[in-house]
Amino acid sequence: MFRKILIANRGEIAFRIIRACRELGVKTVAIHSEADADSLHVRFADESVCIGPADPAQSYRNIPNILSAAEITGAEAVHPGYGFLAENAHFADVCESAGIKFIGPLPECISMMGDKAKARDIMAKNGVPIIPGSEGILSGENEGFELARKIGYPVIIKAVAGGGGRGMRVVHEETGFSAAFHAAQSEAGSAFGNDGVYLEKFFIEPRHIEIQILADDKGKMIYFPERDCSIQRRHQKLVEESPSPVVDDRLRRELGKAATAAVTASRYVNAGTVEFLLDRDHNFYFIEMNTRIQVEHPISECVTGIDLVKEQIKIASGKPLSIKQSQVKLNGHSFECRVNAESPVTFRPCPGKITAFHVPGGPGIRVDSASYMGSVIPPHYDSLVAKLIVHDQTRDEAIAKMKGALSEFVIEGIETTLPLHKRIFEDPSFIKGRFSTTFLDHFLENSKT
Amino acid sequence: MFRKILIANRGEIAFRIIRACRELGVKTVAIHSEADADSLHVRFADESVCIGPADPAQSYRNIPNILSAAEITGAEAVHPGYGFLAENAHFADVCESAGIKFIGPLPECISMMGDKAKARDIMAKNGVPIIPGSEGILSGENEGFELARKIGYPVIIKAVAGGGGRGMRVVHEETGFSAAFHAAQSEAGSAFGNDGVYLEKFFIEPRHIEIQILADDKGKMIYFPERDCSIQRRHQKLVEESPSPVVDDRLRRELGKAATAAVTASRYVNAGTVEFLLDRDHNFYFIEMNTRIQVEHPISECVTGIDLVKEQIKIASGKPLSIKQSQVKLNGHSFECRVNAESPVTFRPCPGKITAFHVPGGPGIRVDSASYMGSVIPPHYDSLVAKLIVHDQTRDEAIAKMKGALSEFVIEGIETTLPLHKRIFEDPSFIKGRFSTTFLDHFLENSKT
Amino acid sequence: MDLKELKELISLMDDAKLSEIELEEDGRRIRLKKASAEPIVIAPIAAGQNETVANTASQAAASEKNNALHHQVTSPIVGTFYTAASPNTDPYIALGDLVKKGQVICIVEAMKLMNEIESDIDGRIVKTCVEDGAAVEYGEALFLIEPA
Amino acid sequence: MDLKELKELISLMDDAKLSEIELEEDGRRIRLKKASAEPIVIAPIAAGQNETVANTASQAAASEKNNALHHQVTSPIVGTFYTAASPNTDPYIALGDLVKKGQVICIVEAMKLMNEIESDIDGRIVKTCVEDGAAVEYGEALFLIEPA
Repeated sequence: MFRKILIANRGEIAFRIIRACRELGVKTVAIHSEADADSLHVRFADESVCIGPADPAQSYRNIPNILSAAEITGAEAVHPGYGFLAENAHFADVCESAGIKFIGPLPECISMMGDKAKARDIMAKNGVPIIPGSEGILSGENEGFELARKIGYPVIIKAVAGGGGRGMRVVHEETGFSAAFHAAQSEAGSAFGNDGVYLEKFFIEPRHIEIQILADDKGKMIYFPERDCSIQRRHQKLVEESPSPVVDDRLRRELGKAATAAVTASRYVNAGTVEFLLDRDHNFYFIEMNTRIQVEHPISECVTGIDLVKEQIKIASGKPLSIKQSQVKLNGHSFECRVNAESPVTFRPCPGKITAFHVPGGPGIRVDSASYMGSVIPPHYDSLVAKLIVHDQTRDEAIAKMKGALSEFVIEGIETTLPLHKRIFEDPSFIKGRFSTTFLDHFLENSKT
Repeated sequence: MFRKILIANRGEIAFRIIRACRELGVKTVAIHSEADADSLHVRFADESVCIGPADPAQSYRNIPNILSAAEITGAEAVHPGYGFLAENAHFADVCESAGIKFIGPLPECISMMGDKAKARDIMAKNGVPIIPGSEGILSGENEGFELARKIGYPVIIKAVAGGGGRGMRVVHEETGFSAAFHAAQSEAGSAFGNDGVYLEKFFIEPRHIEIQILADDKGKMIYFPERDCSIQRRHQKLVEESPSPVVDDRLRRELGKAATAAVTASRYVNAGTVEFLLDRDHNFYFIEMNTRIQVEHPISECVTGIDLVKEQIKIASGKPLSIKQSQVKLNGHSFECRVNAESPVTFRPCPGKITAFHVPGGPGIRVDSASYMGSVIPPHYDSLVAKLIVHDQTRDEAIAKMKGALSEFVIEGIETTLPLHKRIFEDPSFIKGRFSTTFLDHFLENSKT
Repeated sequence: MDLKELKELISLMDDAKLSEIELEEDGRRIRLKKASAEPIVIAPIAAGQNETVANTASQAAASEKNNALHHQVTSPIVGTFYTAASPNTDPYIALGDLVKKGQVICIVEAMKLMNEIESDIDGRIVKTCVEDGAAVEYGEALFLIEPA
Repeated sequence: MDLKELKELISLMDDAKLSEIELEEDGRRIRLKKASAEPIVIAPIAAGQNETVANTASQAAASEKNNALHHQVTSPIVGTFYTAASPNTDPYIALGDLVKKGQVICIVEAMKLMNEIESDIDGRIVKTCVEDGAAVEYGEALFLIEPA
């Protein structure tokens, strides 16, 4: 086991990693920007080093200063957390060159998964279902038309250079294809100066389902029961749960098999997450693989009793994975609410000083946070104030528990998403488990009127 | 299920019960003294009634006012928590007379278990091992001598009217019996005006082991893995754990069998605890039965995933126990620290205003508390500020987790036992699981020098 | 502490721009606070909700306490407040009545028992704080009496 | 406690610029608070421990900042501080030396690279804040310079 680990992150995830290290008997080095000198991750680490000004480019993304900090403190490994340098292959690479273990997969693996087209390609070759569509730019209307017929409507035509909905058309029937194709092409041409378009199957109300995995460097791996992260706004997850209300044991095993194939194909080591789209007929398709610990990892910990961060560190230190797949048992139901310092209506970030902070407690309640009364949410970083996680025997009980916990949670001085979380947990469709990735947009739209 | 429950208690346990009710969809009525108007149990109940002045005899033990509060609010049941009226058979009786369900065993059962001699008698008749000794007062030295020979040395001679160590003698060998007998007898006579003495087997360094049970009114029951509550000072438990570091599966089943016999013998219904002394040879003896929920119930919840307070309410509402003994699985290890508002050295209570309050968080941490920054620990009631509970896979991991959590816990404005807890969790004997009910006295004695 | 003293304290507060004065006579506790100082906000208080009639009533009662000119008769028990001994009899007293110390002024029913509540002062009834048939808490104001 | 005493306390508050006074006689509790003082100390700060050399150094550096007469040269990177380019060469500067803006005054080694640190001001070196070979954080004071 390592004697000392440097945590190349801040906020709740840095504190989470410090807690894991403490329990493993590993010393910790916190790094921090000048804005974070009073942060809990700094106060609870064994050592700390200021590595730059508030601007993350000059501090938490400042590779030379972070490596120097590891060198002057004698840290043997670096845990990158999530965000910042967590999926930066170059950072993983220079860590290894400097003789410091990067707690995560190999740099090659990070690179590969960072290139979405390459990742998709590898998955397809290894039997992981990918979203059906064209391989690159369509040569013309005919190719698109034939392909659409083959994969079935609805389909979506997208500009290769695109973004923000421009040069994009959803086509529901054959009769509309031609017009949509030309509209997308000409819009793409005028908007991006590149009229190349490609085609993909379009999903109506899909769910975001992801599979957490752990793999050691001896070829052993396990997968976890799925997380349903469909409650999101502009790809920012707000509420996550495990298991998904629509996944049964059979589908769970299939997802696990696909995740296993993805891990094997990429020679993945350490903790990772394979993300899938699940359509209304319960077909699933690979989206991408996240090569790091995720914000929502606690719900997987709650339903399995496995500490993912401790396992990450053990794996990185060269220990073989001690948990067998048969020991990964789904126990109960867990939800996570990401409480952000944001307006619950406009989602405008609301940094500032927390003037009152009282967390819920009691059975089945977990709070991961680096906030305290008097602490400041700086404007420079993400707006996560606390993760509120509940665990109970059934989904209904977990919902009741979350409602109670939300009512107990007091954060004053800044606006937070707590009021929105309360409303989501009162929503009949949410309570019934009937939702997709479009839920939150509709929900917010409806609540305006 | 009940529509509304009155909680005849205050502090953390009242809040605990409110949380359970909230999750069961049951409305709650809090009662409070004038001193507790700002308490969290009042703020989080659906309704509240002030039932008297600060003095508990006139408020939390004021049966007429509590029953009136139940009547004017239309509460269908009363949960007594622990302490106050929880083991008051008369209260249970008048509740039933007033048509209000008392959440606990029948009044007769409370009475029977409250009479320690009678309880001992019933247990003996039903095959539950009791501490070997004389049946009542010894007729003379000879009877005592013969009995001591039969049950084996060491024995203890105690004044029937006694207390506080007077009229009490421990005898380690036959040769000392006569002198000790007469000394105890004459000391008892002069101290209490009653020279009656009785004899019991004396245990050197016993452990306090207790078995939580749940029984419904249909005759179904389950027992839980044992709790080891040996870390106590003057019979006040300070640290509890489950399972015990010295109990193996075989002994666990034997303890369970004895607890089952105790429950059957007393026709016990609802949650209860059978307390045993465990000697160094792992023989165990019935001490008493607690006919209520206990302070340390969370550690049993942690290692089994069963919510005891919810189960209490379900049983009282007439639902059959839905958990089978085979479903009560021991999972991991749990500790509880009782953080009291007391000097960690003199144990003098230290009521007052809490000027800073920050609870630990993260995986496997549970805090049950009704305290908050700005709240006041009144001098009128017990000094419990918070219960800090940890749960992890192994005892060693749980110790590491507790140490971390204790270092994160901040309570200012009052003295608390936190520094003592930290020292206990650093003690080599404690860490090895080598301790008895005499541990804390020795520990405190040694730390003075 | 009489009213005159209280008024002086209040004007003192204004003059000295104090936001807080706290006194306690026997244990001799004093606490003064300047208006500029940040108040210590106690947060959890904001979070809970209590919706009972009883509670609302007690809050109202609390505000009545500010009305220091009038004497308060409070309920010594928890129960149901009645203005009369039975539905068929007249109320014990009416607004504006003069009452004597020891005179029964209402009933609080608890556990099927009718408890007669007496005035603990001579004076004139200036307000009935609770409606006939309403639930009352311990210590809840029942009447305001202008001392004779 | 009479009003006179109270008034005296208030004038005391004003004179001493206190925002808060709290007294208690028997248990002998006193609490005074300065208007300027930081409001309410947040406890968790007391709980953590940081034991690095680097940290202690940065605290020292913080206190140096109070010395407003002197200009501080701080480390722009994290690394190891050296007074000389190599063990065999003389230190770049000595205490009391006059330095020019842009003049190399020390080395901070990071990732095996020797980074020359220049003075950003003309003046006289009045203090070396870090020992040769010690670890330095970002922003940590290296030298104090009396501006020319």
